[in-house]
Amino acid sequence: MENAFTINQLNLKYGEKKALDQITMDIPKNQITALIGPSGCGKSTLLRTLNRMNDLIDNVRIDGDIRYEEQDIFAKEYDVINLRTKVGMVFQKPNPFPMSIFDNIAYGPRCQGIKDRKVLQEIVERSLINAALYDEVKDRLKESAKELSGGQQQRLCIARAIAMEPDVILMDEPTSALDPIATAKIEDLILELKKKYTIVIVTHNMQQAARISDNTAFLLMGELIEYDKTDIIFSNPKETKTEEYITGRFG
Amino acid sequence: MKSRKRFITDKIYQSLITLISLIGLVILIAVFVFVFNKGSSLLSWDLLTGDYYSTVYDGYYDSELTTNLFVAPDDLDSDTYFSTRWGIALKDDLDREGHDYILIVYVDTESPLANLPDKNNEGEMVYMASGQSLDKIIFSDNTIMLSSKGAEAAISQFESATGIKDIMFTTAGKGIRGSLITTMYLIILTLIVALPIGILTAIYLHEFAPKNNKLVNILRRMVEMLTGVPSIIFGLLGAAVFIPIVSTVTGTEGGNLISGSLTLAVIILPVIISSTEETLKTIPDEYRQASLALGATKSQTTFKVILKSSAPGILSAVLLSIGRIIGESAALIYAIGTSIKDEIIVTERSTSLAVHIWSVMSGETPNFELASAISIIILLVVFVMNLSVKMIVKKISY
Amino acid sequence: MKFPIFKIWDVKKKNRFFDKLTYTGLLIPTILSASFVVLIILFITERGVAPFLPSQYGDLSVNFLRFMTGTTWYISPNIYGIFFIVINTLYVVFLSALLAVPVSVFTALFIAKMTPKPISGFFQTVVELLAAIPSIVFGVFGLGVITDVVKKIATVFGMQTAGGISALSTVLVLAIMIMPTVTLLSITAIKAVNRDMENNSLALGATKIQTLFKVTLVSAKSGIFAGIILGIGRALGEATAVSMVAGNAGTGPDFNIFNTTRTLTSTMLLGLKETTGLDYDIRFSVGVVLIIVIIVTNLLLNAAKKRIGKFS
Amino acid sequence: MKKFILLFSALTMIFGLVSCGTEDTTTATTSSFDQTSLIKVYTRDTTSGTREAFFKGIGFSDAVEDNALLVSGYIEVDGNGSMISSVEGDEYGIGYISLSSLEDSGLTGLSFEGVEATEANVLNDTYNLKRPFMYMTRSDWTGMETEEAIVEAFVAYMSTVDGKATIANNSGILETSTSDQLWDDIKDNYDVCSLNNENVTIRFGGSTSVEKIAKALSAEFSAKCGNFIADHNHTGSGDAYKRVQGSESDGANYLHIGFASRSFSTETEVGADGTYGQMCWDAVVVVVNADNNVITNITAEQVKKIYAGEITTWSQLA
Repeated sequence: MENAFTINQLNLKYGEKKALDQITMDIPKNQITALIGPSGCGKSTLLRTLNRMNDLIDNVRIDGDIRYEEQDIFAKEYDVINLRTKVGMVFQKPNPFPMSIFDNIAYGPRCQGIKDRKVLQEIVERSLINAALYDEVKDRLKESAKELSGGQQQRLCIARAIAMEPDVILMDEPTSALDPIATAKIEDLILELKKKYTIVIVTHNMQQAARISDNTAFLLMGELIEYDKTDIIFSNPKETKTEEYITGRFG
Repeated sequence: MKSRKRFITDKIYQSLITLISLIGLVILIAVFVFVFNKGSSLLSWDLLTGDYYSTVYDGYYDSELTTNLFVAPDDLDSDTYFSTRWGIALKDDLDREGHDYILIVYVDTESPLANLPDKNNEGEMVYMASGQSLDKIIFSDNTIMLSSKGAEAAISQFESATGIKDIMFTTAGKGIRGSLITTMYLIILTLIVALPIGILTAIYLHEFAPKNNKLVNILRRMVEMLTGVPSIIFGLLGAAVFIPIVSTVTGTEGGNLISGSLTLAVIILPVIISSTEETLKTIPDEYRQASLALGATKSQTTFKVILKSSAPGILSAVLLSIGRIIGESAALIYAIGTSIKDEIIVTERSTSLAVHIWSVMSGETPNFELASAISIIILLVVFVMNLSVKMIVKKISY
Repeated sequence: MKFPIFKIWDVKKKNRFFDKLTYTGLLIPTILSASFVVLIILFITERGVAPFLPSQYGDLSVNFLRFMTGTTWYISPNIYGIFFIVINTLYVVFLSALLAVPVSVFTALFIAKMTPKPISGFFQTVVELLAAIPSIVFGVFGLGVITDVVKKIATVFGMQTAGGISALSTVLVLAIMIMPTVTLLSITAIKAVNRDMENNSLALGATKIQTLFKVTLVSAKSGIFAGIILGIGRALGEATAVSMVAGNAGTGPDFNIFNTTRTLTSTMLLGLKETTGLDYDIRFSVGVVLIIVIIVTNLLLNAAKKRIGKFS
Repeated sequence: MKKFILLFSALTMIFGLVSCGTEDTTTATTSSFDQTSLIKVYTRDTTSGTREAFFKGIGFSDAVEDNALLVSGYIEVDGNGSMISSVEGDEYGIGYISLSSLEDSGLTGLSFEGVEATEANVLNDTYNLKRPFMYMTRSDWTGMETEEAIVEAFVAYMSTVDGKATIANNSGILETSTSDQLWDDIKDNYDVCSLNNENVTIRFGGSTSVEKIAKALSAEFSAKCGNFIADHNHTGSGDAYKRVQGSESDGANYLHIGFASRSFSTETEVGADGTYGQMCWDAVVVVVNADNNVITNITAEQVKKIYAGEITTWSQLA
């Protein structure tokens, strides 16, 4: 099986505070990998390291390496913009730009210099269809994205991410701000997307991890405690800490 | 017992504070009452659109006067005098700067004065009409009518006159159109200069500048220092730097619209920078992250997402700046000068509404009416600008 | 299945180039904005020094020592002594602060603590609008209303004024003009006071007014003082309105509030007809002195503020 | 209830303030004039041309620019109009106004050194509280031939019936005679006025006191002389000679014609022959309240002593 990411001995510090400690793991292609753990365990940090969004924070020090498609993403000559076009991201809170639905999705391609209205139209439609949102919004593409419901906004953000034709989509607790019905829709969508994309998802919701992911990694205090097939983690974890967490004894 | 005393002192203090805080309201209303009281009678469309300098008309009348007697219109006031021979009604009045003059109240359409041959351009005509001012007449017997002798004397001279060698009358003048246009030019030119510089500076300081960098901190401090500089000092800057620069480039002399706008641009720069930066602060980081995660570069993120979202803040900066520009006087007295003009050329002298007030107030007899009329305009603009900014700020909620 | 791959490489190069360009491009306006302070100091000083140089004005040139210590100022025959003007300016500004500060602090208390939302909102708007009234309008108001009031006050005290044009009128106009500044900053300072502290005081049996004066104001005093410093800075630099009501006193210092006075700013504006010559350039010297007075006052007041802050 | 009280107190304060501003200052005058009362001295501010003429006329030139020399408790007013209303409302007041506004003022104009203030007495040189309004043109016209011709015509216009009427209309005092010519009679001598002069700027300047007359003259003469542009920059009598023929005549502020509200100095402001002359006279008259029955005549020495504070009560003049 091919890997999308190979993470090796990754350490990350915010100033003096250690956030990730000696993480080593592989993230396989075209599968869903879930990162779970209590708040502050470093799972979001790990996710954001994968497309180098942590660059935006001051005082971050990273050592160890992450290879994406065999290339070291921390290498000096490595093009971070290129990385981010390949590795898309969906955030915890739906965050559409204050523009129309169309402009939101066309934003990424436009930044890459696509100006042809027809091409853009096609990209927007395809992305919306792939994000299972097209039928709901096809008549109001010119309206503000802010007027959509929370679940729709999140699917719009997913559509915006897949408009870039990424290989990987990182999802940072994408359903934590949504109601159960909207959550179910997003989960269906994620399972659908798995066919084309590698997905890494951070989630607080263990049922969600169990339902949708192929692999699950359990992090605690910046350390990777256990990483295995999802059914193994949830049915027969090797570590007691994992078991305690999964059975709800702490966290 | 003690608690009762405390209760009373409490009440006294409370009413004292309430009373004192009314002072602000009282002053605001007093300013309004005063300005409207003095100026509203003068405020009219004519004032806004009229020339400051009067046009002088110079005519004569050497034909036979018909013996027909004109009939005075019914609606003349008691202090208006009518000439039945010439069909004209006159009245003593004060002009917009408070000087005596003879106002032409009515000219009969059949009156010979309504249609006079132009004294200086053969074949052309000059037309006397109501609203003009009558200055001087030399009748055919070389008697002279002077406006300083008043309307009643003028009419009695008219009644005995048979012809006119020279009659001079003028349009009302003292209008503020020129200063109004100058002010608009100033607003536009100033914003054209200051907006890009201010917005870009704010963007650099908030989005791009490395944090905790000494040089950046110094730059920031220098920009902030501009806020504490009094406007008259900016005027000196205009006089010492901008006027010479513009003069060298355009070959003109003295203050002009460009030097004025450049000076104003420096004055409003801190307003624009701080207002833009304030909005940039309110824009959630999620926008920046979402855009970067989509592979946009930092400049794409800034100009396509951030700048768009900060439009309301920039709009309030623009509105506040307009208020500031229209009310600025001390700096402009130096940077553009006090000469009132009708024809506005950007490289020449002219003056803004606020400085127009300064001009009419610093003469030998201050003219409260005109000053108040202009003040009404300025106050209205400033207040509308400030209140809209308040509304915009209320509306921004991310 | 996937869309045609974008011609990513070209665009990338372009994007990166523009990104670099933006970084440097944004530095230029920033440096420009920052440079104006330097320009002001440099060029105004250059012009302001000229009147003292015999090389520029020959026999007319002004003796610097006399300029700094002089107690008379005439445009003709070129007697320029700025000492009394500085004293008059500080005196007038001090008095106006004395008037404005209590009014501002009380108004701020009223708005921030003593009224329900709609009324306090209304009063805050009133104060903000007062702050927005341009100086020239206050000048017209001052000359039309305040001088009349002052004339009457003078009669009550058996004094005469030059038609109301006097130091007192100047003080009143300045007080009105700095009142909004001090009020608005005081409101911010008072609103920032920790509510628990006030509730504690109330719980200990203090009345609301006692709490306001003994707890709220004491905790907010540093912020209020910052407002006062800003207000005094404004007052020192205020020009148009002041020149309209200050009069044109040629000698001083004069501490009688019913006499005419002369401030630094009124000196710079009054009788301004020329744009060349000694009488024009000397106004730049006054400008330099004004800048120095403002900076020194600011430094002193800030030092005072630090001492006040220490005990809170 | 509380709101009503608030509103009410606000309104009373406002009306208090506004009524203060507009209330008439006139106090009811009683018929008996108390001679032992102090004289209330009114003066114009130091920038006033009338003040300059007054103090120079009474031989108190030092006081033109220096209020410190005046009696303590003097009152400064800012215009002819406010001088009139001040002395009108103060029965023990004394002031000075321009002769042209005496007639309508309701004040008593005092004779000066025994001579009544009339236009005739100004012109026959017996009334001495007066000053001449002078003009001076350039002597060096190199490179400005059109301007020279227009200014020459302008000077001629000032002594025509037309020009004199305008000067008189703006309160200049001058003698008219039946031999004065109309502009119509002489305009053929000035060819330049039949041309279109819309692009020619004539620069006027000098005394601010003469500004009103000069502007009135230039405005109407422009209509009669090809619509030249009149640029007025009046900065004081001292600049008239300086900018026309003196040290600044080639500088940026040069003038084509300058005006002075006093005679040119025979030592420092000597213009070339034929380049200067007098336009008219201006007279100042000392005024007292109409109820004042103490004096009708005053001497220069008395006025000076009053303004210097050496004479302080009306009885000292009786």
